[in-house]
Amino acid sequence: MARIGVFVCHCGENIGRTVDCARVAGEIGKLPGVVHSVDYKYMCSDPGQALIKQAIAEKGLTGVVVSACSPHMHERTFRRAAGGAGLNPFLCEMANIREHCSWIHEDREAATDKAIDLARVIVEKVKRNVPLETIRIPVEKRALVIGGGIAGIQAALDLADGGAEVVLVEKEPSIGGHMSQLSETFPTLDCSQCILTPRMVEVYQHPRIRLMAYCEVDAVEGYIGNFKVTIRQKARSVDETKCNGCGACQKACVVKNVPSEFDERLGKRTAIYVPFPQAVPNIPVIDREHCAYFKGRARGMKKDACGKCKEACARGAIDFAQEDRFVTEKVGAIVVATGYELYSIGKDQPAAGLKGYGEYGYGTVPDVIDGLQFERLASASGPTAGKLLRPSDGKVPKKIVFLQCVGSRDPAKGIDYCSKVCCMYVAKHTMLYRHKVHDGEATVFYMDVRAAGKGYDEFTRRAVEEDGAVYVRGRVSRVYRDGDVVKVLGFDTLNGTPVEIDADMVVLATAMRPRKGIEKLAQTLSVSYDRHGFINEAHPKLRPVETNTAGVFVAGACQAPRDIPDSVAMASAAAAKVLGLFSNEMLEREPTVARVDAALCAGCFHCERVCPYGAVEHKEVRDRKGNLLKVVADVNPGVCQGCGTCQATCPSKSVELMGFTDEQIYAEVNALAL
Amino acid sequence: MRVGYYPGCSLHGTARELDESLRAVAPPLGLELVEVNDWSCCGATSAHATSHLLSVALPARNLALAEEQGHDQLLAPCAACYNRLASARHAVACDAALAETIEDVLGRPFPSTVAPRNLVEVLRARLDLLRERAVRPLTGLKVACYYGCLLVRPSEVCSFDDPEDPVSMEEVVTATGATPVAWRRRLDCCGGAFSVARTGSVVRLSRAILDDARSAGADAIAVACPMCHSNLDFRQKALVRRGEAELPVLYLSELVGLALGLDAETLGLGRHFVDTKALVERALASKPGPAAKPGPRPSAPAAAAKPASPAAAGTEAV
Amino acid sequence: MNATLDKTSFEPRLTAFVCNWCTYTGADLAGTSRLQMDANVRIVRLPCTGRIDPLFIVKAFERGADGVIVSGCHPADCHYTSGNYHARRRFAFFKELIEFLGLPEGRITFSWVSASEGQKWREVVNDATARVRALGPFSGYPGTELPAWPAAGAPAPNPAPGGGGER
Amino acid sequence: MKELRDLATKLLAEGTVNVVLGWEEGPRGVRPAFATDAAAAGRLVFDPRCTQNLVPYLSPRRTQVKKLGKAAVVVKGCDARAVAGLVRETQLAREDVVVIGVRCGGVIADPASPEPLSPATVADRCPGCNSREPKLADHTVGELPAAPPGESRRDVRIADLEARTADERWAFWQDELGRCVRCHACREACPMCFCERCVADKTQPQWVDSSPHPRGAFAWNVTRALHLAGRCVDCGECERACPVDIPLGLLNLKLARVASERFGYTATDDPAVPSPVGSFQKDDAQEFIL
Repeated sequence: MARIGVFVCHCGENIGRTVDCARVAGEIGKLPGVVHSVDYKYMCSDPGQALIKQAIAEKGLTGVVVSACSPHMHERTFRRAAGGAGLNPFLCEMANIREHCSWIHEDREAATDKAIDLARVIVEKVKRNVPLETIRIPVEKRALVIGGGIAGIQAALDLADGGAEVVLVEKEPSIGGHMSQLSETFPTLDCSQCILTPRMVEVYQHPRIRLMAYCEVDAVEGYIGNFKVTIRQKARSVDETKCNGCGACQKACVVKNVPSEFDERLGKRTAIYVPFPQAVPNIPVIDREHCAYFKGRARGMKKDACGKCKEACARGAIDFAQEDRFVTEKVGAIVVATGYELYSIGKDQPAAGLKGYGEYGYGTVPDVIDGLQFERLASASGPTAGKLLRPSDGKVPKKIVFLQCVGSRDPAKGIDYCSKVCCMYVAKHTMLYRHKVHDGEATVFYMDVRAAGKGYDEFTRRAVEEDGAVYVRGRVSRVYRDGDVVKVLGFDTLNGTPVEIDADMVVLATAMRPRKGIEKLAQTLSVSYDRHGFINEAHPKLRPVETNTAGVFVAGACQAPRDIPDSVAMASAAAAKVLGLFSNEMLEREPTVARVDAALCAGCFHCERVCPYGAVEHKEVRDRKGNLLKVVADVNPGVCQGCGTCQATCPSKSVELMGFTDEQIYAEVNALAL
Repeated sequence: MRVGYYPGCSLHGTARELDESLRAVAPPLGLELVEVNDWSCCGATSAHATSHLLSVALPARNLALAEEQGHDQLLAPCAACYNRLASARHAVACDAALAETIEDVLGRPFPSTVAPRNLVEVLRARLDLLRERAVRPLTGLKVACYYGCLLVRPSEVCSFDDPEDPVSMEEVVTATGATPVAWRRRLDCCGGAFSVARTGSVVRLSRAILDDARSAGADAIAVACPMCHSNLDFRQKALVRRGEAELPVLYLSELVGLALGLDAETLGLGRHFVDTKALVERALASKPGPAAKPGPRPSAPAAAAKPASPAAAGTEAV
Repeated sequence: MNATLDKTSFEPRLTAFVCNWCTYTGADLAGTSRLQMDANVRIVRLPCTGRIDPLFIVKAFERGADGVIVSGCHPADCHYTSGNYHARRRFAFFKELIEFLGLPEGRITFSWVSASEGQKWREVVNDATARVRALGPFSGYPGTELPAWPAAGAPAPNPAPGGGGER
Repeated sequence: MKELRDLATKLLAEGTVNVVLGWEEGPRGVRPAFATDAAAAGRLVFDPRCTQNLVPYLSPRRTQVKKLGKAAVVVKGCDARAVAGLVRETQLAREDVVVIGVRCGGVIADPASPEPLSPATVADRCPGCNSREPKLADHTVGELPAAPPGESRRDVRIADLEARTADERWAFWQDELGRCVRCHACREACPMCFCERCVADKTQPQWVDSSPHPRGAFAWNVTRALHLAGRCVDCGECERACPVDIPLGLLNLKLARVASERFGYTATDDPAVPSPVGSFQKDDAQEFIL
């Protein structure tokens, strides 16, 4: 027999003024199973809580109902009090007769009637509550950081400095990301490599960071605190343990004309290469697509077509037979920092719904380049050693036209968002250009100049006022080669006149998009992403670096277009969140999770399809002899967040959400019967 | 394939060669053109300048007729007609109140199920047949494909190709064996209906187009609009400067017809102001292409062999 | 609109199934803002609209409710990311079905009320109450006249926690 | 017919399957056959009397059938959707069943009736059927017969009901559903009702009253229709099984229309097409939500 104690709170005058608390306590006291029913001025006060503890001890209560304010206010308080008296905390519930009753009604009789109803509903629920144990999950205090750009580097360093072990996975041969390609950075014009390379080295040398370059995340299992990650180590064809990065192999390589990815195809590299001299780790990779040895192999040649690098390597580090290897790492948290790539300008688009700007001549007119290519042209480590020379004939361009919002903010092209960084880097480009070509003319076509940020607007003003960039508000309709010049046809919407410019070079500030393949990674991690592929944060304002999957965090431009300061701030925030998680030995979770009755489950897996968290797993049911009887659903309590969508979807009600079971709700509805 | 055919006023007047050439190329391309009974003017350039309702109601009427006569698509070879039909359909689709008004005005239901198609779109959809039956590929002929302003814009109405960088005409020209040239003014305005009212503007605009096509090395300009054709062909005497050679301006269907082995007369090539004879002779001189094999159209080789006679192909086609 | 205006008028009883994170919190906000509203609605708190089974609504009517309110987070606001999207499909089927079965319009109110929409919650409550009051008691619901359970104030005696349903 | 029998015989002889589920001549018209040998395979028939959907026998809960071993099943186009439904909801692995499709020209509503197929006897779902040749089949036999005769009255009946006032509809359905005796034959005949324990049989708590008074009957029929929303394969078995002739098909059809109009889903024999249960679009219509 249930022994329920009911405690009706006056909340000073807050409830008592409108609700006759004594009558509530009296009426509820008549209910079967209620052995104790009292009212008191302030239930949340110490004496109030003492009343509860005393009653539990003296009357042997099996459930407690506190009829007071909203459970959002004090459920924790009263559950703790009940727990303190030896009652399972989840046998204590609240009836909300303040926010939902006394504060919103004036008629004392009606309000009191309603308060009685509300209390009775919860009494009937509590009669069917069962003791629940808080779920405790051990935490693996290692973190996985995916992506070795500036966001990933920052997150890894903050985590490692905070005492956590870190596995940093980068799919390129070197960490550094796009930031390592930049010449100088806004709004201070400090050299990108100068501020980045020390951090890259720090990552390499940090005792708590395991750097895994040229690797990719292949599979992720598990849940917060307990992820098991399978990482693919792509074959470098170079033994990392033997190589000392002397570079002799690259000098010996016979293939020297591979377009360099790092130089955005404006420069060349060898088939065995490190992406750039400051690469970390400084260990080369053989590009098997271009390597003469592997091409010979692919053609079926018996003799080795080449082996110059192997001959040149004094340490015998070249290993043509190397294959992809798989490594498993156990981690407690994951930071996704896969960054961005530039929108494709031409006809070939990576995703349905995106359209290019064929009319801008990118890819057909050599002197039409994108922003990252301009960075390489302006970079001291770039293909022109920092001299600004145009790709077609190597002449110094005297007139450059910059086009902003190529792709961005253009729903007709499939991208309606603002890429955020282009206004700033275009202003930077005009300045870099003028600093290198003093008589150069820079013209910028823009829609708006969005320079919100510390020192940002001042920076764009400087481009105009000190470095003489001409800003034309309007769009460009066509860019084509006309003899020696690149013709730009546009429209000045402030003057209302067409503009025609004979430029030497055109730079397109193309939109930022998430990295190719991010959808697959997001699915692997079961985090959600928007229609562009950007990872969704758990809450746009209050939980900006968490995802909807507990234990998976996000930093940098894979969440939305971000500049360097934003990415770094996000990375540090994500690291702080992970360190906060790691500060617990065990994770405590509310036990309001779903449980499957394997005997009743028919295995239709509608629950799996509706679960927002991927918490539903498949479980085999076997008889004593080990014969497979059926495969049923099983909820992983570490992953389940307790929404209960599975239960409402389950046709046979074979899954129950603890704390909100069908019996409890049935009893609540029943208690409202006339 | 059976397609509703809406010639519009031009194709019965100044653009007869477009009508003739289109009717000639239709059978070999597997098209059955069924002229919509009782069609009326689409309103063209004048209606939308005077009454929005009229500019929607006139095309809507023709679409409704096509619907009643069992068509699901309606070919309007004139770019202006196509644009009006498509615009009207779009306007009605976006505005429920207007849709009701239009049904009142028409006195008949307008379910708007008929899709307007333009010349380029229809030809592009038959590329496989064209390649197969192009017995006289126009190898070596350099063609500037001129879209004008009405064919691909506005993009939400004419969604069949990229509004700023279309490729469909080039695809058709490539299928005829000719080579499309890269040039810039393929989407510029020729001056359109201001031909008479502001001839000076038209001359300036059309001359720029002509100059650009010529400097790109084109032997001919391909068009898909009677208005463009009129400005570039009929006015060309006024456009060219002393000593400059004239540039033949052909309807896309005429080029397709030549490639299919049809003769010049059938295609209406004699109706042009700029002489097309040299161009035609060049085309006829080209060797029968690899596609000239015994196929479903036995008259084709005969046409290629005896180009001067009124070819069986032409007769059969009309 | 105001329950206290006419004491003699029929006072309907409405059961509200709401999600914990948006509507329940929005109703809390209505309370903290002291927004006065009709006293005819009894809230049953659930974690998410995704947890709300049409059977709850059927049962509420069987037990004599004159009207039902279902409310949760707006699309894209779900605390659990997508529970409300699944609920929306379920409710769409249910709503169309009961409409086809002829259940009087206005007995069931579906709404999205966010945690910040205390004002909207008041409107939902008052409007739903007014609609149901105008419709009168839902005595036409099959079986409501059957004495299968005790009258109000003395619900089914249910001895043990974790015990069965009524009986 | 010979083609079907030869195929069944061959499948059995080769050992590809242990049993072929089909139809055979019985004392009162055709009946389900579980052919395990050549003799039985030689008795298989297919004609317009083969109204019954045999796919419910493939439910993993039908242990007697399961014991017979690997099965081949003869399906009409409509039945094939049920196979797809079971595959979609992991009740059946596609490779565990051999599907023999029969090209169908419509079946008669009452298979026990001696009348031939005619506009008067045709099952209501057949006229206008667009899946007379199953796509989900390992083998397809027979020539495609002429299209089913007559016209379907289902659309008219739904339109007629929708045109009435809510009160009239309420009265209509209270009358129809009031006849329900809670025999659950509709459930047993349904290929998609494969739960281990139906929610209607759940007693703690008892969501659906078990007695056949109007309250339980209403709750049961609402629940049945909802649980099949977006899952019903439109094979007509529930309505055929109903001993008191409740037009259950109308409820199913109504919800099938909702699935189609709101969620773009139509019952299909392609198991790869996800059902609207368990999926959503962010912009699903929500005009009914304030």
